[in-house]
Amino acid sequence: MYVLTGLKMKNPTILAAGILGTTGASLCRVALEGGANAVVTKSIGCMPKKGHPNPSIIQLDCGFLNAMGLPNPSYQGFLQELKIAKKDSGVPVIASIFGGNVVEFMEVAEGLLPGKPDAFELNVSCPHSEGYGAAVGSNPCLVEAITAAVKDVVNVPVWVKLTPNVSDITSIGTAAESGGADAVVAINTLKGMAIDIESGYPILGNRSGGLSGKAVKPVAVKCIYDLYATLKIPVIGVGGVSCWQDAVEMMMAGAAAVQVGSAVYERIDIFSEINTGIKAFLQRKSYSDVKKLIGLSHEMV
Amino acid sequence: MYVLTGLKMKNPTILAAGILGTTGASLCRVALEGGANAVVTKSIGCMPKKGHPNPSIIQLDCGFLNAMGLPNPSYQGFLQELKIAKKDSGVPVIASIFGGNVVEFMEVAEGLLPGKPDAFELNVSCPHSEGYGAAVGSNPCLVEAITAAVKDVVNVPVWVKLTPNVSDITSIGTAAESGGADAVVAINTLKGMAIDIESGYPILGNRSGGLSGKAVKPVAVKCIYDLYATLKIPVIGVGGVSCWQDAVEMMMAGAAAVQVGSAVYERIDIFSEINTGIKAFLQRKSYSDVKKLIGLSHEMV
Amino acid sequence: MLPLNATILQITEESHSVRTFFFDLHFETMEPGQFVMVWGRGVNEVPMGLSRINSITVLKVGETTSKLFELKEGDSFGLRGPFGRGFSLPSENEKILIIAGGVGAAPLSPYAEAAYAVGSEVHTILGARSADELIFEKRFLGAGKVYISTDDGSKGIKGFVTDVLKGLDLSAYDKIAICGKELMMVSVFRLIKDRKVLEKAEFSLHRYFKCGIGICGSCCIDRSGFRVCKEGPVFSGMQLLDSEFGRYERDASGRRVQI
Amino acid sequence: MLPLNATILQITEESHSVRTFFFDLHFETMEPGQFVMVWGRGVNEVPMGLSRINSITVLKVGETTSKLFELKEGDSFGLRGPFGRGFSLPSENEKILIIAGGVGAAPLSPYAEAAYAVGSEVHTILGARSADELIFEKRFLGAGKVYISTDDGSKGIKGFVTDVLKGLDLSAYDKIAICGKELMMVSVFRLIKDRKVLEKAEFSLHRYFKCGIGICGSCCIDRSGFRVCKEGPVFSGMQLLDSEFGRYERDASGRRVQI
Ligand SMILES: Cc1cc2nc3c(=O)[nH]c(=O)nc-3n(C[C@H](O)[C@H](O)[C@H](O)COP(=O)(O)OP(=O)(O)OC[C@H]3O[C@@H](n4cnc5c(N)ncnc54)[C@H](O)[C@@H]3O)c2cc1C
Ligand SMILES: Cc1cc2nc3c(=O)[nH]c(=O)nc-3n(C[C@H](O)[C@H](O)[C@H](O)COP(=O)(O)OP(=O)(O)OC[C@H]3O[C@@H](n4cnc5c(N)ncnc54)[C@H](O)[C@@H]3O)c2cc1C
Ligand SMILES: Cc1cc2nc3c(=O)[nH]c(=O)nc-3n(C[C@H](O)[C@H](O)[C@H](O)COP(=O)(O)O)c2cc1C
Ligand SMILES: Cc1cc2nc3c(=O)[nH]c(=O)nc-3n(C[C@H](O)[C@H](O)[C@H](O)COP(=O)(O)O)c2cc1C
Ligand code: FES
Ligand code: FES
Repeated sequence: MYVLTGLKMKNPTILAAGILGTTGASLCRVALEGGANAVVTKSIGCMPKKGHPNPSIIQLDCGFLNAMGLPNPSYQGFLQELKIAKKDSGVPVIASIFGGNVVEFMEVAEGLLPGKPDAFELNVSCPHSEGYGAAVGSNPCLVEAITAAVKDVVNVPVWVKLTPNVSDITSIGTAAESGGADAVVAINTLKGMAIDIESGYPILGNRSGGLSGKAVKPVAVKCIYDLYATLKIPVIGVGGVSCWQDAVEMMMAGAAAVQVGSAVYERIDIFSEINTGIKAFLQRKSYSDVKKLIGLSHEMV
Repeated sequence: MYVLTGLKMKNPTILAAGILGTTGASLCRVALEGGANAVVTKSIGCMPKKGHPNPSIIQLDCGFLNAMGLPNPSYQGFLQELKIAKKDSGVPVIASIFGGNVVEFMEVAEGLLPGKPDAFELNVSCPHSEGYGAAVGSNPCLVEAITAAVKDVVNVPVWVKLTPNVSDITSIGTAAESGGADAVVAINTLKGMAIDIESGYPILGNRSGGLSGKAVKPVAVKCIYDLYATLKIPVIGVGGVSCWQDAVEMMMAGAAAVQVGSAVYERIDIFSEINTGIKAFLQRKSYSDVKKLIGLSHEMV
Repeated sequence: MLPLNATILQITEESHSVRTFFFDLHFETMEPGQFVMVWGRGVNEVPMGLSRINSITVLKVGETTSKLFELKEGDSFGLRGPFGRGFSLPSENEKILIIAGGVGAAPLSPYAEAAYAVGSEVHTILGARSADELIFEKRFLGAGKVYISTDDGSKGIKGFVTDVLKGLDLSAYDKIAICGKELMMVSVFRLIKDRKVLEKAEFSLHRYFKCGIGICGSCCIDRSGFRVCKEGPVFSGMQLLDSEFGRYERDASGRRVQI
Repeated sequence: MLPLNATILQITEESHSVRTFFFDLHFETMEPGQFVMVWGRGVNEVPMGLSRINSITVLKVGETTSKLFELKEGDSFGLRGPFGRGFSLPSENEKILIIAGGVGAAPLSPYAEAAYAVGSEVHTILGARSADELIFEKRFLGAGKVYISTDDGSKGIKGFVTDVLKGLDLSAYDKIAICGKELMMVSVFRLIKDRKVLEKAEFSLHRYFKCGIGICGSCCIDRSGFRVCKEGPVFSGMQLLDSEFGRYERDASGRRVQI
């Protein structure tokens, strides 16, 4: 048994936000059939949103570009899905939420409380926000304020998901910690774009979007490494994990647990596969506990 | 004939800084055998530097991680190489320079002037710098000051090479433009890291480094797209180009010319290959001129 | 994959609101029932079944399909695919029943042809609102026997495909393949279930697709959590038992909407 | 590629300052003369020729090699490769001459064995400072005839490999393969050139390697701009005409240093 910010998990592998996270049933499937030891929902907001026009996701050579545009049925619409996930998944369910400002974040968090999420994950990388047009997530003051506000209205752990599109991710991580976050999650997608050269059109309906998958793993590992060195709260790793070796690498960089997003595309049971791989690795290397991996690379000098 | 900030080139493909750019002979080879239409040297500083211990470059699934540590023989040591490149390459030679502050940049630029570089490229992504420990390149004021200072002491075009490791690359691009830059070059490498899970050691001698190659192309395209929309001076694209289609994509995003770095690893004549591919593409699509591609995607709405 | 460039070689008017677009790509390995994501550049990208290895057949309903209808021969659109799971092909001695409503005939016509090609006996119930909306009648006729129903009786039986279905001995068929509007399909589902032959049947579902490749989850159905774009769009009747099929679907925001 | 993990299975003392490390990886397709990048974790990564498909043979000279000498059986190091271009293998009826100085015998010993295996006649000139620094004498003997030279005369001819070379009829050989210190190699180069058989000769060069895979340019030689790590380390004599070979090399910073 593995305890992460008070959540009990069999292994430290978690479904990332926005992947098969729109319905309660799909969240259950990822847990039961896929072996995820906790699941994060699609990011939920105040109002139903259809998201950007398609193409909203495309697969590249080395990853995926997406510009979903935060489609979601609002917290009212999502409550029934959350309840299904809680009832049937058998694992902790983390509600990912977003908002344009402190008040919206609070509204969504409170709105989802009846669904009894095991934790909240704050998606502070939403581009529609207060604060001089910059994304919430690149503004440490806003991140701290939002974290503190949500902490105030909920009585479950709060994770803050960080964007890598900043000069220094540790300053944002520190802000989340100061706001009372129980953990940070790194990383969300990298700003990216692809153009269809036959027509000249940007491919994504939203013209540009976020890069995920294999391409971003080295960036994620570096962010996790730096956050681990700076913060006292746990760092949850995400970005480009597609096999158990990647998960081990992230944990050695400092991740207390690992989320998997894009790689679920290939095989839903990637979580079981990672868990099995880690177990065999621990055995081969005679590590007594998976926790020994966390931050190991910091000691190797 | 294609003119870029006054430099005459047969085609808009250029060798990126730091790749086969340490010796005059290798620069010539990339031009003559490889077909590069201009070459950028390794970044040169004030004092000889050995760089970081190895491993200083490793190949990943989707790109490369490097932490060379700016090894260079100093401008004194490099002058003879620059002269060889100028004499024998038959193409414009751009001297890439770095420094920790305004004065160092000026010293290196002046020091290389006797080698008659056709332009300077300022590598403002050097981590050893004034300014509260942040990298020069994420500080708009420093970027503007350095650009202006170098412009003052040289009478050839000055390009400024931007780092993508910032919240908003256009603000840095704008600073370079205000400082009098003739062009910006985007992007330098993304911060990244890889860990050897067998031992727990970070693989690079410097522990972390910069990501290049295929993985960063979508990030580069987005940066170029945004810079093109913001600046008046030309944007030179670099990052993950490994075939003519990538070069066309970058030009459609707004690149006035394209640099190739990592992909030279596979085949030195990638430049000829790209030039041939672009030519055939222009013909097939009945574009009268390669310039028609530049920024095309901005018109497709 | 990035969208391929599909240049239109020929456009065929199948009815006043349905057109077939032949393009210069050939998906030799496509399974009938698989779909592609069709990108009307500057507008939107939507799923379409392949009506041949090199064609899609489009019913004009909204913005994207209207944009496609503006395209001429020589124009092009983006195309990703083929994706998903198609209908299971019958073997030589099997007898199959195809039930196609409206533009649901599009993915079923290559299925009929493939089944015919392996030597199985093919019967088709082809339904539409009226005679001039019947699609691919000739292709189904080429593969075997065709029963026709039209809502207005302008051709074949006046009524629905289920009215034809009621009169058939379903035990004679080894496989039943259905595609059409969900209300039609669910009537067929109930009838087939009552006749206790649900395990022979396969239904091609429509849900709102964003990625089309199994990542985003917008097309997942209850209670299985199956992705219509990846485990589907073709599902066996048994997979749809105790599901949302025929009851509700989700819109682009993920909200439940009654069928 | 990321560094592979090479676990040391056995360590053999070849001389007081040279050890062979056998590891648990087998590079079945390695060409003799190819090298690997050997990563002493926490220290540095340096190039080493493969002395077998599963061994490197290391002369202790500085920090990294000393660190390697601290390793015991069961310990491991990182390993990338094999990289670069090896010696051209002779064909069955060819006669070859190998000239190995000091630890230069490491990449040449598998070459001798491979040449012997294809049936060619192998002669080796093996040189070292003294008898106890001669390396792989037995392996070369197993492949054919061996001439020995030592600086101090403790075995074979007193003098250098060139003193043996002078006495041989070079026209009798189809291929000549050389590896050793650059000053030795350049004497051989001059002699062979004078005898007008340079086109038969191949030299394995040492330059400062950073990437080892042809990106960084730190190993490029004048005037060709060839990358020693990619187009080399083995070059034909002709490729080295009019080059920096024997005159200067570049240190880690890229500064020219006299040989
Ligand atoms: C697997 C599959 C295969 C299909 N095959 C065909 C076919 O062969 N021929 C054909 O004419 N139609 C087919 N469709 C339906 C087709 O996708 C819709 O008609 C089309 O998306 C309408 O787009 P629009 O912009 O013109 O209409 P809109 O005005 O945008 O929407 C009209 C209706 O179309 C549907 N729709 C819109 N966007 C999507 C989307 N991204 N994903 C799913 N449904 C959407 C919704 O039900 C919506 O209410 C198929 C759908 C699916 C899921
Ligand atoms: C293609 C090639 C094959 C080689 N094969 C062998 C071999 O089979 N056995 C063997 O014992 N040695 C071999 N060497 C030499 C070996 O790489 C050096 O002895 C080793 O790098 C010394 O490292 P150090 O840290 O112990 O010494 P240091 O104290 O760091 O340096 C001592 C000397 O070693 C050389 N050196 C150091 N680092 C490098 C580097 N990154 N690249 C190239 N040279 C370097 C320099 O000449 C330096 O002056 C080979 C070199 C090359 C280029
Ligand atoms: C299709 C898609 C949708 C996503 N939606 C969300 C989201 O709603 N909220 C969020 O915080 N992150 C979202 N993400 C980001 C992922 O949770 C994750 O941070 C990122 O994809 C990197 O991980 P990966 O490489 O394993 O996919 C989404 C990613 C993808 C690919
Ligand atoms: C080995 C290596 C060394 C580099 N050295 C420099 C350098 O000295 N100065 C610089 O401005 N950029 C340097 N770069 C960055 C490249 O010029 C380029 O911006 C980056 O690699 C992205 O392009 P690519 O994907 O085509 O390699 C280096 C990149 C690599 C891989
Ligand atoms: S449309 Fe994205 S999972 Fe099906
Ligand atoms: S060592 Fe980098 S090119 Fe040879």
